[in-house]
Amino acid sequence: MLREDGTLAPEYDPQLSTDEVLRIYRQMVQTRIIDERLVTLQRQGRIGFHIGSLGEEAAIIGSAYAMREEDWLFPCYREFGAALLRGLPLQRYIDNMFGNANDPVKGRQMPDHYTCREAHWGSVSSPIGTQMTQAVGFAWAAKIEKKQLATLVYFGDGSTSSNEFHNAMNFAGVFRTPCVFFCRNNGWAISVPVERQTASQTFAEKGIAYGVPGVRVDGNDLFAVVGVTRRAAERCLAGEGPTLIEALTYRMGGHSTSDDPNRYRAADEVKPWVERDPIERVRRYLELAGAWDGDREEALREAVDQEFREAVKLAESTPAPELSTLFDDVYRDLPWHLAEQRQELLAGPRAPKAH
Amino acid sequence: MLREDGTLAPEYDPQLSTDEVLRIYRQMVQTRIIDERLVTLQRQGRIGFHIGSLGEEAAIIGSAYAMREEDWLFPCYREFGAALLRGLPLQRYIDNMFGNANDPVKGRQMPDHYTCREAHWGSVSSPIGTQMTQAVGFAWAAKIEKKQLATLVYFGDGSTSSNEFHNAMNFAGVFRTPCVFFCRNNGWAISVPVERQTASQTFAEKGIAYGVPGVRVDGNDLFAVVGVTRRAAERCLAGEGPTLIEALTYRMGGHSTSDDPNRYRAADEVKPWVERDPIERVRRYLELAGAWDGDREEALREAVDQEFREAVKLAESTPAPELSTLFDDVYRDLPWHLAEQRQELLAGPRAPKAH
Amino acid sequence: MSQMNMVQAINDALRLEMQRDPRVVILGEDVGKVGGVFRVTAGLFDEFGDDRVIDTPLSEGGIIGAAVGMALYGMVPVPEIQFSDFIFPAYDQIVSELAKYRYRSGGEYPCNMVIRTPVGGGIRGGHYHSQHPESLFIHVAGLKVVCPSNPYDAKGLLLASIRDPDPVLFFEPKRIYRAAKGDVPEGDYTVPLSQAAISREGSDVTVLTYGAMLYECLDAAERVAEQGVQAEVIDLRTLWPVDIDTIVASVKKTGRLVVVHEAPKTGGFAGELISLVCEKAFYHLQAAPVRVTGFDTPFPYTLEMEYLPLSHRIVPALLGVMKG
Amino acid sequence: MSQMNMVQAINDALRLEMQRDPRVVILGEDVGKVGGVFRVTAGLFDEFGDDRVIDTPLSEGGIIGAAVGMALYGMVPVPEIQFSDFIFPAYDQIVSELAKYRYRSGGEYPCNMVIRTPVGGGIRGGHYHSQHPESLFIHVAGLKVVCPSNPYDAKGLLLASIRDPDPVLFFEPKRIYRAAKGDVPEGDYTVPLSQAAISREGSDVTVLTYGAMLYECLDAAERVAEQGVQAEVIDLRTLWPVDIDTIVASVKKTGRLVVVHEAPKTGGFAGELISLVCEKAFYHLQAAPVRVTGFDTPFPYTLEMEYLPLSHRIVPALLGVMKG
Ligand SMILES: Cc1ncc(C[n+]2csc(CCOP(=O)(O)OP(=O)(O)O)c2C)c(N)n1
Ligand SMILES: Cc1ncc(C[n+]2csc(CCOP(=O)(O)OP(=O)(O)O)c2C)c(N)n1
Ligand SMILES: [Mg+2]
Ligand SMILES: [Mg+2]
Repeated sequence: MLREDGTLAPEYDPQLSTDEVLRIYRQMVQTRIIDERLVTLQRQGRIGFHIGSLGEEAAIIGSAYAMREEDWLFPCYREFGAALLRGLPLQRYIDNMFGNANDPVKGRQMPDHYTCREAHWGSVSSPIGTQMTQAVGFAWAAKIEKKQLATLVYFGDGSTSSNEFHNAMNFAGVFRTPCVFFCRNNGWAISVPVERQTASQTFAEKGIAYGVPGVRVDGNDLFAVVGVTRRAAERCLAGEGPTLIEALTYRMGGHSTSDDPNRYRAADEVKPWVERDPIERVRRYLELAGAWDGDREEALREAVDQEFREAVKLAESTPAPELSTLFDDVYRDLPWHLAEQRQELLAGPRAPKAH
Repeated sequence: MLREDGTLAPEYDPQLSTDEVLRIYRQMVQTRIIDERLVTLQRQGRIGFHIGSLGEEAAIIGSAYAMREEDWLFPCYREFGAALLRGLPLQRYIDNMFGNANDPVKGRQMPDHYTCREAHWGSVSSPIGTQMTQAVGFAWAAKIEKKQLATLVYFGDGSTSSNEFHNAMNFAGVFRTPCVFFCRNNGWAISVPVERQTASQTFAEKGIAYGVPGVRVDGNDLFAVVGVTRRAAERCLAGEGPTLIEALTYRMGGHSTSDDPNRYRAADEVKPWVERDPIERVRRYLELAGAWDGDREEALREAVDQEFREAVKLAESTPAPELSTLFDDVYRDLPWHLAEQRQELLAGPRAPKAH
Repeated sequence: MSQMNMVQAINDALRLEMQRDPRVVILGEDVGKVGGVFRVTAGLFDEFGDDRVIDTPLSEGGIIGAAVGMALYGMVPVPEIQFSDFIFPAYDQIVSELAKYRYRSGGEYPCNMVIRTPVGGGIRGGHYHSQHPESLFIHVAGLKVVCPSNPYDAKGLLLASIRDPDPVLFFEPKRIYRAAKGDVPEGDYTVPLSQAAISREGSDVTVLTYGAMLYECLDAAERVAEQGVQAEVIDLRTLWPVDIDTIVASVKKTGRLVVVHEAPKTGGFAGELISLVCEKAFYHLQAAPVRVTGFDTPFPYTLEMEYLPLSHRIVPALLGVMKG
Repeated sequence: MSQMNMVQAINDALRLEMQRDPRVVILGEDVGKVGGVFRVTAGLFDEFGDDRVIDTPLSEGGIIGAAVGMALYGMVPVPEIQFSDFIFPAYDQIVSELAKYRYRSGGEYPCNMVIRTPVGGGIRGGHYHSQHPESLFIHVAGLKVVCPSNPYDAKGLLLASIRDPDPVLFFEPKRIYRAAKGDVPEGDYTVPLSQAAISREGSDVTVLTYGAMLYECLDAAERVAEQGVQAEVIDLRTLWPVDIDTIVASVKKTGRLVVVHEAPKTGGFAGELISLVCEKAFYHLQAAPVRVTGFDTPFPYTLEMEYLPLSHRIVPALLGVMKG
């Protein structure tokens, strides 16, 4: 749909205004810059971990953009750009990266494991796939309560091998739940390539096993992603049930800051994807439309950088969560055994700081 | 393939000799009679449970017949007829129904949960689906060790919803393991009809999601079942990988002796299937071929009955397993804690007999 | 008041709560039209329809995963697992997700739901229709675990569990589904969680138990009473968070402790209870605490009555602990 | 002899056993080309090829289910679960199948296999890269559970586990994967299962522990020694079946017991150990046995060092139990 030279194939145009494209573009650029900065922070030992979205920004942010504000999104772990677009405050995201006292998740989870109910955004979890079945239940509840609501769920190609994909797709098919399964096929599950993940021709065709229509889209084509996701969301609202979208993209970086992809893939495998860079494609489009230029790019980058630096500064100077918060939220009310354990911890000596 | 009037559609003929058909037919009849008798024993309180195969005999016994002696079969729980065909001694089966001291499973499992390694037959388990993934691992091991071996695994339509189906099919597809997935689509999973199980059009097409060829066969047509299963086994041996077979049949009885199907399905739903009775069809074929008649039928039934009665008599008069066997086979060698527990049990008072 | 068995009492609780709270939905295998393989949900499909009493595909992981999603939305799902032996395909969703949701989201995503499932042996079920897996859930922070022993408690505890803001595993002892009968009030009432019941008072030894084994303990208590030993039998009702005060008060009174449960001994809940008593009342113990439990083998078929910790095995334990 | 860390020692054991026994295969996520996310299987793919060191699709249930099938065939699979936190999608295959296969088949189908998986906290892993789930397996009859604390034991115990005829869960404490170093013999040797090691002798109090917490216990022991308390620290090495004789002999000598583990307290292995000691040496106990464990919350991130039962929390427990 969006050609590599930045021109638009007319027939599937999702009719995004230039302002809309600008908004998405800004989000994509912000996401890319934050990704780079967070890797640096991790290398400096200032944060413990980051899992990025390098190369997948069109798939992630375009799909989120296609959903209405009242719709719900269930994240995998690589979609902070979509969360920011949906309204997750940057400060909140960065506080999570530092696990500090302001982190609403109270420093309990690893970096990139945040939550944002007000943005209609689920809770990032590590175990692969669990969010899929939950998203189906969520969409199903909305359907039972006759609410006009679509629910989108993110997952990777590797996640299609999990129990959860099977359960989620099967329940969605049988109960025609209004949900969009958004598969980021980025070619890899850590070191395992897609050929080792499945013998099916495509991930989209897995829908056949569940009576769920599947569609494959160029995940580096922002317009195609928005168009296809919108259509799937409309099907949800029209009572036509779920759709499986396979967005073909590429994980241009390592799996996370803990991973070194040179161990298992040749550098030149990445090259063709550099040419398909989703951000470059949108920038060329905007430039052709006369809506973007080098100055604006520079100003954007500076603004993003500035905002990021301030957020980091605040987050880094914020102390760790209070000791006693360790025992909150296990249950709504503190039971006797946790009251005792809290008392024991607070009254006892403090742990050595170093890891 | 086998028309309802007993004539054979020539084009897919598996070339069974009359002797072969006679052997299978005898097994089908024996299976049907034992099924009926076991239900009676259960109603009389003499055994605790039975799960039968009424109406599914062609699918079950035909598929087992199609496999070579050296091949392996992993059972679900409804295939005792296939086990008998493979060489499970009737007495051993009946001993298991009574859970007595002669039961090689030592009275540890419910009736119909037997094992028979010498017949290249797995171990019946209750948890749905687990045997599928194991069968894939078994077939895979044979492949790694370069043995010419095919492995067949039985499961029901309901079992396709389990985690295990997904894992088994996916691993089989990726590693091209030499196994035959034999799905008995008998229309029901206890009270849940197939429409509630999946939104896919057929179970066979679920293979697409895994790059595994799927084929649908009339499961009440013995010849078709043998032909299709043989072809799948040949593919295994030729290194062409797994096949998913959907055998369309019908569970003419309750799910088990614990179930009353009148609670959830209309009696007249069963009627058309009575006309498609797989045993009747083979009998008509044999009669047309001049290889069967009323006298032979009566003699067969009498022989089966006689053998069954004797097996039951012996099984029923065999005592329960020794108390100390309770602690064997948890591990190969008895660890200290089980030695202590055994000592405690043997030295203590005996339990009341009644349930 | 009317006489009910456990099945009827649980059914009554479900019906009442579904009438009262439109957010309550039931889902599971065979729970709809046929009303459950134990008939616990009988009649609810007809009364509330397919949107609220839902027959699902055969996947416990799907049932619990979808129920968690419903709970995140704000519904109150009460999924049924047909036998607790079949809960393990859903174990990941329970342990990794359901139990941790409130905590990991800083309170943004609590899950109000109750997983109902039959437990226990003595019904000729063999390995896979007899297990009592409570300790595999008690160890997991964030879950509550309940196990009633009679119809009154079953109804009251289930209503309390459904209204409880935290996820509850509700284990129904299937051996006494029909055998345990009693008066049950017709309308609404709850039995609060985390409160044990003293089923029999006694001064000599404390017996902790729950579910179907309560009756075995009571029987054993009567038998040893003939020999002058007065056992105090405590029905824990809620296993976690357990009613520690009642336990400790009793042990301080009796100075002796026997714990009885069907589950295998090693790593079973009895070990936890004994350790708690050691922490809180060690110097009151006049004898070594004793466990009477299932053995450390898979649950057997033919010899199941020898496996279970029935009265005939509890009696010697009670007499033994008195000599300690 | 050469200096190795835990990762190298385990790698060495795997290589040796694969050379010795052609039935041994490794399968799991990222175990092949990349050699495991902790590099424990590094180099094995190159040496033994894709048929014996197998990168699988992302499904723990598939990995363990297929491995069970391989074991039934007669191979000896050594599957890896990338983090023990991700073992739960395979829990059904482990608990319902692997653990019960020998028993339910009357001995016809034993499963000789070892599941290797990293456990434990202190590596900034949060909820899902830090858990220590041993008690969820110790409760399941038919499984053996091992947890080494140093390179020598890691190699010797892994070789013993692979050769053991029963299924073994082999838990590798990831916090000391590289930190624990020591001399490791080059060739073949085994450390027998079910034998504990007395890591430090002492006369005043018995400390039971395993894995990474051993070093915390040893540190605490040194610290209390300055105050005249001599702690005997026992590294259990095999958690189940545990070496009961060594435990009981030590407690009979010292009269005091402290159990230390990372896993949450409630329903953790400490409860089992205390109950066992109560059963076998109650009248030797001079003080209430004490648990120093992880708290009953999900495993935290920022505050993980406060969560873990490190030396600073063990010291007061040791001093406390001496006053008892
Ligand atoms: C149940 C489970 N098993 C293993 C892991 C470890 N793990 C984390 S991400 C990952 C690969 C996921 O690949 P994919 O689904 O393609 O997503 P991507 O990372 O490529 O976006 C693995 C194996 C996990 N988090 N959960
Ligand atoms: C994991 C699990 N969940 C539930 C059950 C209870 N159960 C036993 S058989 C059955 C239905 C199986 O249906 P299907 O796979 O179609 O096989 P069929 O009985 O029709 O041959 C159910 C739900 C079980 N045995 N295991
Ligand atoms: Mg991927
Ligand atoms: Mg069926």
